[in-house]
Amino acid sequence: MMNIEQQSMRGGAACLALIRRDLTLAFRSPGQIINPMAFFLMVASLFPLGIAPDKDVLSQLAPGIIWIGALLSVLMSLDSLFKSDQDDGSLDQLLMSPHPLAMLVLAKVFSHWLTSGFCLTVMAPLLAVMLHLPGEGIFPLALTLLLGTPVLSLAGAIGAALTVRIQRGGVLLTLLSLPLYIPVLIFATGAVNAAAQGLPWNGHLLWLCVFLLSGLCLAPLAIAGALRVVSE
Amino acid sequence: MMNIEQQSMRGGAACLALIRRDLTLAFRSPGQIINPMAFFLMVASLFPLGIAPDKDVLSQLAPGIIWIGALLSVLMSLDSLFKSDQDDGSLDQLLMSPHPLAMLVLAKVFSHWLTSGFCLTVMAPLLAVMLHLPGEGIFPLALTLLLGTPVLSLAGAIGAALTVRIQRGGVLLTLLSLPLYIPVLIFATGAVNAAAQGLPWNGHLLWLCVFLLSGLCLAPLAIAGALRVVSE
Amino acid sequence: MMKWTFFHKLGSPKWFYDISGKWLPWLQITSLLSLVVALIWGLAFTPPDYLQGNSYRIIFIHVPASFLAQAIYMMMATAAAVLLIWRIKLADMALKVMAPIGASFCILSLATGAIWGQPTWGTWWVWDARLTSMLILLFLYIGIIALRGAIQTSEVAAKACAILSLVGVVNIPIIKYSVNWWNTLHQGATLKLTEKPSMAPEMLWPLLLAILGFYLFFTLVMFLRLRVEILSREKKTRWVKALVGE
Amino acid sequence: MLFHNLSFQLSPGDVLQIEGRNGAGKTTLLRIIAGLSSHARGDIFWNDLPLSSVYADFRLASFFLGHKPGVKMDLSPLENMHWRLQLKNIQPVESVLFAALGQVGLYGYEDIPCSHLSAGQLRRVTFACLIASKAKLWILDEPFTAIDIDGVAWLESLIDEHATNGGMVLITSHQPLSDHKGNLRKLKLEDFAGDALEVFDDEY
Amino acid sequence: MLFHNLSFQLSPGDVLQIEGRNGAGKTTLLRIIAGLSSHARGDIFWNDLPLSSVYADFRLASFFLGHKPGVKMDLSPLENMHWRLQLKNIQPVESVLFAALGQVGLYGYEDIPCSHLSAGQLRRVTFACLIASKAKLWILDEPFTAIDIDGVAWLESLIDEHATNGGMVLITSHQPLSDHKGNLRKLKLEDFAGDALEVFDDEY
Ligand code: HEM
Ligand SMILES: Nc1ncnc2c1ncn2[C@@H]1O[C@H](COP(=O)(O)OP(=O)(O)OP(=O)(O)O)[C@@H](O)[C@H]1O
Ligand SMILES: Nc1ncnc2c1ncn2[C@@H]1O[C@H](COP(=O)(O)OP(=O)(O)OP(=O)(O)O)[C@@H](O)[C@H]1O
Ligand SMILES: [Mg+2]
Ligand SMILES: [Mg+2]
Repeated sequence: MMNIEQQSMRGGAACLALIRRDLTLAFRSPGQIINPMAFFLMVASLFPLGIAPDKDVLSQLAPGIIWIGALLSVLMSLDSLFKSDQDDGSLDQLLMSPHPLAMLVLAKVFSHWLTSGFCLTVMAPLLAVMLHLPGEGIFPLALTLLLGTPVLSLAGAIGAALTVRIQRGGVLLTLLSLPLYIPVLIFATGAVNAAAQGLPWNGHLLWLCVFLLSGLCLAPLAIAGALRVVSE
Repeated sequence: MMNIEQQSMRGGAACLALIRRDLTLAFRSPGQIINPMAFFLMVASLFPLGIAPDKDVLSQLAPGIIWIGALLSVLMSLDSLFKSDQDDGSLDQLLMSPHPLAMLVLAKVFSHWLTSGFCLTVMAPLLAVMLHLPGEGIFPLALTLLLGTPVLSLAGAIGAALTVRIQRGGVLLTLLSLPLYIPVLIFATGAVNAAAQGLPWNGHLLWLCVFLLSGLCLAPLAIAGALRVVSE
Repeated sequence: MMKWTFFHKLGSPKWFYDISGKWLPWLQITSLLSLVVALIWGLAFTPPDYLQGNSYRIIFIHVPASFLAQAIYMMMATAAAVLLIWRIKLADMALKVMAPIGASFCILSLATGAIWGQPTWGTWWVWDARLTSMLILLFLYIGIIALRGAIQTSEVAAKACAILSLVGVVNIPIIKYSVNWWNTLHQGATLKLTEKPSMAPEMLWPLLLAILGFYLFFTLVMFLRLRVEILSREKKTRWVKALVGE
Repeated sequence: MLFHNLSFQLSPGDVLQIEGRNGAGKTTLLRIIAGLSSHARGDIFWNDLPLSSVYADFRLASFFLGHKPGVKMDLSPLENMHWRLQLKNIQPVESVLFAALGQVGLYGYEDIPCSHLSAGQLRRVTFACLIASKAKLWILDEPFTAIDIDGVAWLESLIDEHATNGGMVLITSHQPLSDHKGNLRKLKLEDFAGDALEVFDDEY
Repeated sequence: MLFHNLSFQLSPGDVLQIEGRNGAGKTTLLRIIAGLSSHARGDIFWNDLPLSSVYADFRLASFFLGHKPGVKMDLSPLENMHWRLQLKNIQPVESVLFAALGQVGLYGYEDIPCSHLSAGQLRRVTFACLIASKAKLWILDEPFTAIDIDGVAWLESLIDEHATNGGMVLITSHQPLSDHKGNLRKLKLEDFAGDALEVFDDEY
């Protein structure tokens, strides 16, 4: 106790260092950043191939395809969020840090979002054009992605933390995260569809904001708890 | 030289042992088997959620959705095909085996297919019914999956071998495998769509057979070569 | 015996550096000349198409770029085979420098095709077989470039890329014949070696010249890049030091 | 039950070596002490307070080195030290980092990705973190793994020095530790052994 | 260039210990000899034939133990031995496997998943494979890692015995090997050293 009060705790600096580390890692093995984007692009370009390439049908399906692509690619990239740290022993160091774990974890999730969800958001308009989404739908699509993908990262990180010690936890992660993802998917595609048809869509958007805020408050605690529990 | 001729080489036994090992591992951490299936199911059930749940539209999209789901889930499970062996040093033992590497690798790909592609094939009719695929399409769908998923495993394994030493090779694997996957996807969905519309579909099927045969002959060599090269 | 000395000569970076140095001026002149003549001829002096009006003139860029994008891939595959069989270092250098050039032509083909599609098909992009397979070819190029970037040890990267290039060859026939297999919007082949072209000769000749010009231009760029690559890889050898010291 | 009736106390200047054959539970014990594993029964105190109430304080003052080095393979030794120290609430100073890296024999390797280092060099990166962390309690699980002979001698003197400066060291090692200053104590886990296989009987 | 002008010959009954400080290139050398890494220049012969032409024969007669144990964590020691031996063209016989496991001190752990074993026990599983493999050439990269004192003595006698039975051993270790039978030779990598950091100059 005394020790802590003597030394001022530099929690913010630790978070920044963690974010810097994760971003450096991401840039150094650029696969990590391109991965979700390529997957996203892939899902979006596979669909027209597998399905009849009809412009009208495609433009109706576009919001769904794009959002499902984003959801899947975030989910895929989540698997290694804590596992890579666990494999090389860094997770032990994270757990041994005097700073609040929830804060550190939030930093990790933030850099994960920057390298996945944020990039997807930036890329989405391109895909929207490729899939013939009507012009009115493009801004709402980007906005829902901007609000929705952090929720995906936060919620998925809980699953990632719970499955960090499990050899091939991919499926469990999927199963655990999915129930939290489906509401986001429904509201987001609802908003885009409404906007594309010229209907009001701020109701849907409000819900996404609510999800985001509650995720920001609660998820870090859950993630930190899960990590402590699971590390035996 | 002399030594080999003295001792009869039990290459078949080695392959069987490898298949048994991989299947045992799969059953012991069942995630590995359930993972692709759950992902498959997920993709198939997210679509009706993200897209307008209209029965007619859905039945048109069904072959595409199912095949894309299968493709993605095989792709996802491929990442760990050689990487798990690399991480614990088993890959070195594989490379140090006196048996032909191409044969051993084929055994590994076979057990991968059994735990992914084959399970997906078995599951596909269920999804087909869920997505309202017309009855005439179900048998062709299963058949194309039966012929097509081994090609996915074989072609993807080349990418998996090339990226085995790369930290987060997931994206590269995707990028490398995709060009080889798309022809399979196009012919397979073509066959199912043709069958669902009552048109002849054996031409497409023949192409899938050609892919499968050439994959069986060439891919093991490419995989073995890639493993040897990449292990420096 | 004869054959072997020939190969070793070809494989020697120094030999190639010297020879290509002599070719460079010729390449520069011929490629520039043929490109300029073909483009001016094609863009200004050929009559407008009776169906498409003037928009078809992009053909003089689109078709050569498309041809080259595929041809470069085949050259890369050849280089890959040479590398794997004879372990010739020069083949790897060629493999390395050709990939980005091929990707550029691929992007050029896609871009010009998209621009052309707007007036003729009324859309930038359709998911038809030829277009998609061209996109896949771009993925292949990017995959090869990325694989090389991802593997640190250069010898390993070289062989890995060679294997990948060889495996990817299966896609070339698919691009080539996709138009015949699927009924698509995109035009079938009009330029065939076996048949008489169905194109009007006043369009055909500038097109052929443009294709030639693009090939020469590609050779020029490749030689330039290859020479730089040779210098950077052989920077420790005596002849490069002597060359730089000059 | 791996061990029972085990109890010990560590004061400044102490080096406690935990001994035991393979599978005796040394790693398990160290992880329990570091708060990384939950223990079935028993209490741990830090400055006379139950550990669970002063975790942050304890973590600030201790350094854990496990079987895995805790080093990111794609980062350079210098970058790795940066984040490790920041997590330990220490502002990294370039000169200190360089000094530490020089001390562990990684001079010249500061900016080379750790994936290019050998097994021993990788562990030396962790020792550089250890030196720069200025922690009071060192928890070292087989620190001599993959370290060459000169390195072992150097590490022993480092531990000695830390102890004489009032630090505490909890160490497991199969190699005998040379004890120059007389502050080495040993704890034989065999003396408190339960039955290791019993652990599994409980589960199956 | 890690080393140059390095050359040695191994005959039946030889134990060659490769010595060098951390990062000297011991692991690299062993991997090159095992055919797992490609070497820049130089030749390796097996039975007087160039290695590249008799790889299958060489692999049949040699056993490689690297830094990683090559053991599947989800399988039991027994199951792991099964596949390892089959890959080495040996038909596993239950009694032989049990004997080998008993010899390495894993009696009672035959059917426990390897993920529940300690670091040392995990490496002992590999030794059981080594014993049962009946290979002629052993290539051991720091085999004493994580092995307790009794284990080290046992392993040394095992190596001695293998050499006296006409086997060959190529070993790296930072611990001095005790040489009972007089068939131990040493190779100091430092004597052939190139500049390790030069490797990186080429790349960057
Ligand atoms: C992004 C869109 C497009 C792509 C990726 C594309 C791709 C290609 C490719 C790869 C070729 C070479 C064919 C071969 O090697 O046989 C080609 C040739 C050709 N393209 Fe396109 N194309 C696109 C759009 C268009 C459009 C909109 C038109 C005009 C209607 C067009 C007209 C042609 C013609 C006339 C040829 C020459 C065919 C021949 O003589 O073989 N393309 N294109
Ligand atoms: N995850 C686990 N689940 C169940 N039991 C385990 C687990 N990890 C280790 N054990 C068992 O606990 C015992 C002690 O393991 P521990 O790793 O603490 O040994 P150790 O003393 O560190 O041995 P070593 O010297 O080999 O490192 C072993 O018998 C092992 O079988
Ligand atoms: N993948 C790699 N790429 C480039 N250089 C490497 C790579 N792996 C190792 N090195 C370098 O090669 C040298 C020798 O490494 P090696 O692993 O052979 O050492 P070692 O003698 O086994 O050391 P240790 O005793 O620490 O295990 C080191 O200087 C290291 O930096
Ligand atoms: Mg231990
Ligand atoms: Mg080593």
